[in-house]
Amino acid sequence: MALDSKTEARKFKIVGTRPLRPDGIDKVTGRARFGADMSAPGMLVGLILRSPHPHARIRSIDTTRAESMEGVHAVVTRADFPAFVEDEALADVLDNCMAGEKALYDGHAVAAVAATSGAVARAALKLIEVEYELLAHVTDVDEAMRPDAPALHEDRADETVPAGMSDNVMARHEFGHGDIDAGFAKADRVLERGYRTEATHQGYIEPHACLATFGSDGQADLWCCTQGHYMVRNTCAAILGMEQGRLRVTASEIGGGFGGKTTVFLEPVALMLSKKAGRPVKMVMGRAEVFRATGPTASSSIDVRIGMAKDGRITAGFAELRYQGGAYPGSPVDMGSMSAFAPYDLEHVKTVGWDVVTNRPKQAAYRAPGAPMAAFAVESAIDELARELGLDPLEVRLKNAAREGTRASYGPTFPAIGLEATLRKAKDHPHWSAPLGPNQGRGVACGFWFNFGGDTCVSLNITPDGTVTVSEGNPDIGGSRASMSMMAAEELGIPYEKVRTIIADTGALGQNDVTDGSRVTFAVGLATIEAARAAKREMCKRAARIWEIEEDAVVWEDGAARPAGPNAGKHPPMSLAEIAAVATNTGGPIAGHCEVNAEGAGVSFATHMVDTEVDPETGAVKILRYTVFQDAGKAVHPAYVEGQFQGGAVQGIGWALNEEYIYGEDGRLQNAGFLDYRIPVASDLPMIDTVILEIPNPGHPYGVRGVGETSIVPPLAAVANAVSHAAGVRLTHLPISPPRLLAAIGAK
Amino acid sequence: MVRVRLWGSLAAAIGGQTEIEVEAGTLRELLDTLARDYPALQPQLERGVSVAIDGVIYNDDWFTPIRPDSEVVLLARLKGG
Amino acid sequence: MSRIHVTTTINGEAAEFLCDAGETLLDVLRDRLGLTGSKEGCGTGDCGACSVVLDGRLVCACLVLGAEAEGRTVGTIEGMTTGEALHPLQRKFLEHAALQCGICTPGFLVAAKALLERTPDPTEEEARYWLAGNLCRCTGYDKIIRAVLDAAAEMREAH
Amino acid sequence: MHYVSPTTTDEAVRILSSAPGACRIVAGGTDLLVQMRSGMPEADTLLDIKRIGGLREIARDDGGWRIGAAVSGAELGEHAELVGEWPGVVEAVNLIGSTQIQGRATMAGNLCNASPAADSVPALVAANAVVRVVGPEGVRDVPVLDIPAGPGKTTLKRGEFVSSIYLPAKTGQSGDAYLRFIPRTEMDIAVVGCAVWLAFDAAGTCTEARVALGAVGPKVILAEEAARALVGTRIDEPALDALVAACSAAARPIADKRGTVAFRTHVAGVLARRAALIAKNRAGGAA
Repeated sequence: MALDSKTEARKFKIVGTRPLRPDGIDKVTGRARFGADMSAPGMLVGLILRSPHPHARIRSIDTTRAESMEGVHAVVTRADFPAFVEDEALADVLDNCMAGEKALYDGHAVAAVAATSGAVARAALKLIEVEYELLAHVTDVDEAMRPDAPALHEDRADETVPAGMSDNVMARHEFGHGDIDAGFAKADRVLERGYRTEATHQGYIEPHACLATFGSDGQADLWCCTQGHYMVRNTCAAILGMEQGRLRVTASEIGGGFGGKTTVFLEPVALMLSKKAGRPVKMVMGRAEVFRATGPTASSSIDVRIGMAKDGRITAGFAELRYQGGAYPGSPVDMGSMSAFAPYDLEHVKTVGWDVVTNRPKQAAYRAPGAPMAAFAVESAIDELARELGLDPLEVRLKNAAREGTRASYGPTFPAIGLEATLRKAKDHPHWSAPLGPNQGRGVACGFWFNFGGDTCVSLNITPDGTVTVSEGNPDIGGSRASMSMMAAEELGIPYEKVRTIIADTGALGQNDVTDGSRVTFAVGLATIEAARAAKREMCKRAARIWEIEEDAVVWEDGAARPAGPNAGKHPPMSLAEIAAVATNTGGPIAGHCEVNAEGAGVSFATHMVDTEVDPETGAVKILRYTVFQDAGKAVHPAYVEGQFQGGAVQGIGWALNEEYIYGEDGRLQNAGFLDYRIPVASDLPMIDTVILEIPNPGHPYGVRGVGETSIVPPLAAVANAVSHAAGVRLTHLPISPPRLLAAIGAK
Repeated sequence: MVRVRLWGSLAAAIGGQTEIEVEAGTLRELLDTLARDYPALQPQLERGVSVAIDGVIYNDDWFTPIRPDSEVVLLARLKGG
Repeated sequence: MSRIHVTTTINGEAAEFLCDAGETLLDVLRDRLGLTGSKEGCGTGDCGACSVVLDGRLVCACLVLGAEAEGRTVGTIEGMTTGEALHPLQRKFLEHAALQCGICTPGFLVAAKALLERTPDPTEEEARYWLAGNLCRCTGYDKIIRAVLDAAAEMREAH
Repeated sequence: MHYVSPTTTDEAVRILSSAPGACRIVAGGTDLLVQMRSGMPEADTLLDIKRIGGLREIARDDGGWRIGAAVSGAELGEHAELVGEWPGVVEAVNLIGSTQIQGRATMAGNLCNASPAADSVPALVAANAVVRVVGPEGVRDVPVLDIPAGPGKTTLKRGEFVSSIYLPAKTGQSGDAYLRFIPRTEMDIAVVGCAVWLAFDAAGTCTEARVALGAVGPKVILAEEAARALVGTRIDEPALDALVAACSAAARPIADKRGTVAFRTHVAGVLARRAALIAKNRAGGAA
C-alpha cells in the first residue's frame, strides 16, 4: 500500500558499488551518437530566422524570394501551424517555437527554411522580408511590474493577481502558516534585506539538434536530443495537430540538459519543414541561438525579512519573490516560494511570489527551478543575522532545522529527512575547523528540493542465454543506464555485466515522463525493480512447473529459483540461465515489466561549505575549498552521485560569481556565447569534496532519493556568504562579478 | 471526513480558510469534491495541483487512498529540471 | 564556386575530400568524412569539444579551415584507440566516472593526451590550466582531473 | 570565396593587391573564423600566410628577435631563449585563449585584429617592438603603437600585410611584464591589461621605462606620464603610487559587458603596480 514504507532493510551486493557504465566505451571513443550526429539520405538543412528586436508586432513576412531560390525546399512561418492550440501552455510553446503576432524577445523565431546545404539556407534566410512594428520593451523584473511598463500580453493574468497591477504580472503565489507579525514581535533582531539574482543559462555543451522525417502517409520519425522523447512526441503532436501514435521519437545521446531540454524548440519546426519539403530535415542550433532563444532560468528580485531571537531561534520568516520568466507565464516563482524556508522548522512563515513576463526568452527549467535564488536570499539573511548575534551559522541552522514531524513551510509534515544529518556531518568535518588566511572567508548554506515520480515504464527481457535487457524510456543524462542495470542485477541476483539497459523509442514503451525532477533513479529504478520482481515471479513459476510443485513453494535467492518450505533441498536450484534456456518449453519467452505512475518520491536536503579568497584590489574571487554534504537516500552508483553533487555545486559557483544574461538598453542580449557568458573552467576550481549521507526514502524499495537537483540550491548562498566574510561587506546581488564586488568594497 | 490544508493563494480564493473538511477516501474523490464544493478553486485545480498525503507528494494517481486521519495538503503543481 | 581538393592524413590514414573555401575542418570531419566524434559546442573556439591535433598541435577544429589540412596530419578522437585497446586516458575516464553526458569527453581526451605527451607528470594546476579551454558542464571537472592525473601516473609506470 | 596559400611574400602581396573584393589574411585564424561565422566580414578571398617561407620562424636578428607573422603562441612559449629575454611579451601572447587557441593564434594576428583588448599589444608596445609590413610599395618598419587605428581598424594600406615583428635586443638590466585582469582564470578577454618594461643602471635606478595599457581606450595606450613616474627612481613605494595614479589617469575606458569605467580605471593602476614589481624583479633588481 502506498502509504507504508517500501524500503526493506537489506544488504546490497551490487547497489553501492562503482561498476563501469554500459555506454562508456561509445562515449570515450567518439562513437556515441548525439543530437547532431545523425544523418539521413536526401537530408536538408533547416535554419531559423530570428527577430533582432526585443518586442515588435510582425506586420508581414514575405517568403517568396527565399522560396524561389535554388536549393530551397521549404519555408515555414507561423501560418503553417494550426491556428489554434487548445492547451494554453502548449500554445505558448508553439508561439515560442515560431512567433505569431509579435516577436517577444531578441532571438524569437519568426521563420525557417530547409535547403540543400547550410550555405544555401543561410542565404535564403537573408531573402525573407519581415516587416516589424517596433514596440517598447522591458527586460527587468521590477521595471516590468510597474503599472506603466510595456505590456507583452493582454488579459493573461491568473485570478490570483489583484486588479491594477501591470499586465506583465501573471500570477501571485502565497505559502506559509502562523502569524508572522506575532513572530516578528518575539524577535530580538529583525533583518530586512533585498536581493537580486541575474538570469543564468543551463549551459549544456550540446546545442539543440534534431532530424525529422515526415512521410506523405502522415507518419513521422524524429531523432533529437531531449530530456524526454515522450514529451517531445506529445508536444509536437499537439502543436502540429497530429495523433501521438503517428510520430515516433528516438532520443539521441544527450549532451547535457539540466532542465533546459524539457521542452521543444526546433522539433515542431523541423517536422513542419520536412512535411512541406517531403525530405528529411536536420536542424542544429548554433551556440548564439542556444543563448538567445532557449531556456535561461528566471532572474529574481527578492525581499526577505527574518526575525531571530538571541539564542538563534528564528521567530518568523517572510519573503516576497519576484521572478521574470521571459516572454510567457510560468516562471518557477511558485517553486521558489515553496522552497525558500523549507529547510527550517518555523512557527510563523510566509512567502509571496510574483510571476512576471518580460521581453526575454521563455525560461526553461534549470536544476531545482526557482529554488537556488530563494535559498540565496534566505540563507544570506540567516547568515547575516547569525553573525550579528555572534552565533555559529551551523548551530543556528541546527537549532532551526526541519526534521521528521516538522510542518514544512510549504504545508505538509516531513517524514524522515536528512537535513540535520548533513549539518552535523558538516560541523564535524575537518573543513569546518580548518584555519583561514587573510582575505579569506568561509560560507555555509542549506538547500532543499523536491523529488518527482510520475509515469514510468520498464520492460525487462530475459534472453535465451540468460542475459537480461532492460528497456526504459528516460534519456540517460548522467549514467542512469548503469544504475538501472545495477538495480536489475541486484534484484535478480546476477552479475551487473549480465544486464544491458537501453533507452527505448516512443514506439516501444508506454508513456514516460521527462528526465527531470531528479526522478529517474527513483522512478525508473522503482519500475526496474518491479519489472525484475515480475520476471522473478515468472521464473519461479516455470521452476515450479518443472519441479511439479506449487508456485508459492519456490523462492528466488542468489540468482536462482529454489524450492522452499517442505520441498526445500529436494531439487537443485535452477539459475536464471537454466530457466531461460528452457523458456520455450515451459511457456515461452520470459519478461517482466512495470508501468506505473511512480508516486512517493521523497524530498532532499544538502549543506554546502566553501572557502573563498578575495583580492580586495580587483574584486577577483578564488574558490579555495568546497565540500558538499547531501542525503542521497541510497547511493546506487556512488561515483555518479558524487558527480551530481560536484556538478551542481560548480553550476552554482558559476551562478554566484560570473554567469549572467546581460541585456543592453536596446533589449538585445549582449553575451550570447561562451566567451562572455562565463561558465566555470577547470582552472577556476579546486577539487569538490563530497560526503554522501544515506537516510532512506521510505517511498522506494532501496530507499533511493533523487540527487540531481538539490546540489545547485545551496552554492549561491554559500559562496555569497563566504565572499561576504572574506571581503567584509555583504553581497546581495548575484553574480558577484569583480566590478560588482570591487564597487561594494569601495562603498563599505 | 478528511481535513485538507490549503496553501495561501488557494485559501485566499475561498475567503481565507486555510483548512477545509471534505469527504474523500481517494485522491480522485478529494479533487472532485473540492471542485464541486469550492468553485473558486476551479482555476487552480485545472492548472494542476500536487497533493501531499502524510508528507508524501502525489500528482495524478486517482486511486491513491486517503485515510480519515491523513494529513492532506494541496500544493502548487511541482515542476523540476 | 569550385570546391577545393584536399589530400591529408587523418588518424594515420591517407584521406582526401572536397570542401568549400570557408568550410571548417570540423565541418569536413563531421559532415564529409563521417567522423562525428569531434563535437561542435560553440563554433567559436570557446568550448574545446572539437579538439583535434593538427601537425602535433592541439587546436579547435572549428577554427581551422578544411583547406588548411592539405598535406598535414590530423588526429581525432576516432584515432585514439589502437585496435580494441583503449588508451589509458579513455580507461581512466571510465573508471573515475569522469563523464556524465559525454559530449565534452572526446575533446577532453584529445586535449589530455596532448598534455601527457608534453608533460608526462603534470601537477593538478598544470592539468587544470591546460584543460581550461575544454568546457564541461556536468562534472565540475573534479573526476576529469583525477582521471587525467591517474592516467599520467599509470603511463609513467608503464615506461 | 577562394582560399589561397602562397609560398612567397611577393605572391601574397600580388594576390592581396589584385584579388577582387575583400581579401582576408589567415594566420592563426582564431579571430577570423569566429568573425566569418558571425557573418561579419564578407571575405571573397582567404589568404593563408602559413606556407610563406620564413613566416613560421623565430630568428636572431641584430641582437633581437624577428618573429614571423605565422608563429603560433605555443611556438613562442616553447622558445626558451626568447622567453628568457622577453618573458612579458611571451606571457602576454600565451594568455590569449586556451591551449587550443595557442596552437594557432599569432602575435601578428592579435595585433592586426585591432581589438582594444588584445593581450600581446600592450606588451609589444612596452617592449618597443617594430612591425615589418610588406606591400606593393615594398617593405616598411613601423612601431607597434602605430598599427592599431581603433577598434577593428589598422593603419595597414591595401595590399599590405605584416610579415614579422621585431623585438629589440635586450639591454643590460632590463625586464618586462604583462598582467591582465579577467573574471575567470582563463578563457576571457582582458578587462584591463598592463605591460611594463623597465631598464636599470648598475646602482638599481630606473633609467628607462615604458608602460602600456590595454582595454582602457579605443586602442592601446602608451602611458608616458606613468613611465616618467618610474624613471630616476628605484621603483619604491612613492614611485609606484605615482605610477598607479598616472595609469588610472591615462585610462579612458568605456563601460560594457566586461567592466565598468570605475573598475577599469582603478584596476589599470593596480595591475601597473604589480607588473612594475615583476618587471623590476626580472631586470635583476630585488623586488
